[in-house]
Amino acid sequence: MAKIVGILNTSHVPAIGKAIHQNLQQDPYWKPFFDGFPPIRAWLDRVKPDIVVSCFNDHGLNFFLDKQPTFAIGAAPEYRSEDEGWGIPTMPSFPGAEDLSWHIRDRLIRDEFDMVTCQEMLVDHAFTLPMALLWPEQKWPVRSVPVCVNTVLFPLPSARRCYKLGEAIGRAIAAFPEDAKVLVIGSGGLSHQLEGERAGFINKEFDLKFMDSMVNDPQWATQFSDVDLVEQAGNEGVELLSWLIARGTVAGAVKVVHSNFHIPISNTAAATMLLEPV
Amino acid sequence: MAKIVGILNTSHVPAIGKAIHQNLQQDPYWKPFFDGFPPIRAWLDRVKPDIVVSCFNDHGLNFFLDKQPTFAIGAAPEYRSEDEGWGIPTMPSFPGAEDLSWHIRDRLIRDEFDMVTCQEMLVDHAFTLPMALLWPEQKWPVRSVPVCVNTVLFPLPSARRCYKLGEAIGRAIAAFPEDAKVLVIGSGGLSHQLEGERAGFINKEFDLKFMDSMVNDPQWATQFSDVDLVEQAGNEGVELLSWLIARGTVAGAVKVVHSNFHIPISNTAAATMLLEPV
Amino acid sequence: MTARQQKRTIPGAPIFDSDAAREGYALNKMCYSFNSKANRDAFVSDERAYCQQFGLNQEQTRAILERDVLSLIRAGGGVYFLGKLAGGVLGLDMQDIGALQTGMSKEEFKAKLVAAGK
Amino acid sequence: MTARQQKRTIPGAPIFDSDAAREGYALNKMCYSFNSKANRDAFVSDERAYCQQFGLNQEQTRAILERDVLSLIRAGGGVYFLGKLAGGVLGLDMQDIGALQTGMSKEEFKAKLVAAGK
Ligand SMILES: [Fe+3]
Ligand SMILES: [Fe+3]
Repeated sequence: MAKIVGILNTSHVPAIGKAIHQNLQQDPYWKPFFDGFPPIRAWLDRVKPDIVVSCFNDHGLNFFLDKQPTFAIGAAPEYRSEDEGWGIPTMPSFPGAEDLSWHIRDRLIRDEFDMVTCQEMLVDHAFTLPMALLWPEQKWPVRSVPVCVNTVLFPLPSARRCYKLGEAIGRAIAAFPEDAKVLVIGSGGLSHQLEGERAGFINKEFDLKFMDSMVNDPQWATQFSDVDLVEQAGNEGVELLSWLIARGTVAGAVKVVHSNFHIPISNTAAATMLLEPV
Repeated sequence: MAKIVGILNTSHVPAIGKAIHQNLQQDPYWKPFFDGFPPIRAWLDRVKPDIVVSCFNDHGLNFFLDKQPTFAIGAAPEYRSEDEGWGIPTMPSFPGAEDLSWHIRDRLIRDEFDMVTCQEMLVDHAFTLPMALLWPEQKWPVRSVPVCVNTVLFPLPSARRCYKLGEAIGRAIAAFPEDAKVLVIGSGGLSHQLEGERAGFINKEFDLKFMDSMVNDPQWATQFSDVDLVEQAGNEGVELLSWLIARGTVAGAVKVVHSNFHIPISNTAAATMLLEPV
Repeated sequence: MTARQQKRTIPGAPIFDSDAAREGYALNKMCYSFNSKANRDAFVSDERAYCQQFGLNQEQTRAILERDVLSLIRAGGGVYFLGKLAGGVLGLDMQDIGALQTGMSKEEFKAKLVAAGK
Repeated sequence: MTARQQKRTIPGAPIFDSDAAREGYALNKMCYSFNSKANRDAFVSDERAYCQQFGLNQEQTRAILERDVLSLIRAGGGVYFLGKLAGGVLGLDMQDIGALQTGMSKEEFKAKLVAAGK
């Protein structure tokens, strides 16, 4: 039977892609962020997940406002990264975990989540950067299931709805008949705001409380509306919805394997948390 | 305030588009179907709806399996019909009821329906044929809100989920601050099956029971799973899900203004029902 | 693929589910392209080449060339997509398709439909 | 448009909601096209013509030509789409954009970010 072996939540920022490309991991600006990953890679070497279920938000690569999903799931044999207009180099394509994708998709529809099913999907930096941070050689030892949440067009799915989606994904994974170790990724946040007169807004206190809640009160953030989240975490801080989906997949308690928090990377409070079910 | 003045449920079949194009309304084969509409047009002349909310299923024109929604809603200034590969002539474009579209869309997201929002949408015969049957001049005196349900890829949204979507749309319409008379259309069914060794399957008894349930037991069909519906109504009979969405928009009782049922049109049990809230 | 769970089946009523969608993706994508006349014409001018261009496998290509509708469905074709081939490219109506699949003559198939209304 | 309902607003934090999406569709569609290098090059070679091709209105076109980010947002631009213009076409980084919008120098803006971590 499939089993969730860990949850890896992390920020993503296009600039990280360029820093990887330019080998700036030891540069004083970047080091505090990249130093969060060697302990996580040591954990990966030990635990060796087979499949990644990655929860993230598309930034206008695979989806546009002509057909803007609320929730979408990939069910494709592979996922390509592509020019997304930010100058981030593309990566080798990502093999899909098709059996698990379809299994989750079918269960989610039956659980009254109105998923968009994607037999082709381009994945942008929100999907690709966590992968490159976990496996810097960019030879993917895992197959993937991308799960995409709308953070573009308000109203967004509520934090509570996202958590419930995570719970449903968790139930589906637990019911998957194949032996597989699944790592769930949540990609986005934490506090940042790119636009408007308040551009550059960061809320360290909120972020630390949110990170703490992942362990001690996982549904804490579901009290907030989408606009509440903008107020607290900045317009793009709402990407923490992906963390909530990811956290929702594990019903019980989790412990922190490794955690890192650094302000700023680009305009963003950059956080990384590896959690393990206990 | 906006008010639902009627529900018009009808079958759609590509062949109807060709019959309209060839002026076959009085042909003995077609007459029993087209004769269902003059009483409905008399009602339209009297009631004069301002806006149509049309619930239907796309047959692979606007959507493909690369991005297959469960539920989608249009929010565009106009909707074009286009070559859909069946040889049906296109029609003049349909003006969108943008204010109502966005209003419904926003409410549905807050009600935990994971809609796809479409700022552009091509509409196929499932949308266009009921319009042409109601307004044969093809000068549309109404603005439209298209609501699209997946009947392509199983599992489909359950009959219960569709009914609940209808209820949520009904609540949204009731809360719309503009004075507007809304006609809700449900387009699809009734029993038919195009594929497989059982092609040509029609179930008159089920259809009559289903039509009766629209008035006397509107949630009757929500007991059936998608595969139950295939068994009862044939593979494409599942398109009756659009009738359930439409019926769900009116919480109270309805009465039949006019009803028509004829077997066969093409491979389909062709039904038309105009319902009025009481 | 893992062993499929026992699925409920309806005799003679093939369900376009996840397994079918997965197997038939290339076939359905080709049929989806028939929304455009240019593509329909390209298909007609060289059917086999067009199938190759969309990556259809051997069995799907054979079934296309032989108008073997039941095989196309078994190979993952969805009827809403196959319909664009049948109707828009081959000029068949739904009674032709029904007859092809049931082994009836077209007249027999039409009589069956009429009988369903009695 | 009907009178908008009272919306909750956060000072300095424009929300990309239904009203914005509706007003900004052409602008966002243009920015979405910048996923392709050919389109970015076409824009650079004649910015005004490219705006026209996508049906931008006068104010949107002006704001594009003048790199007036705040106006682009007020005219319905979504930041995930505008970012493709700023980053991929104009070569600005997010601190440049932040400085442009807040009236700070880039160094001041960066200092503000660093201060948020203390
Ligand atoms: Fe992001
Ligand atoms: Fe249909």
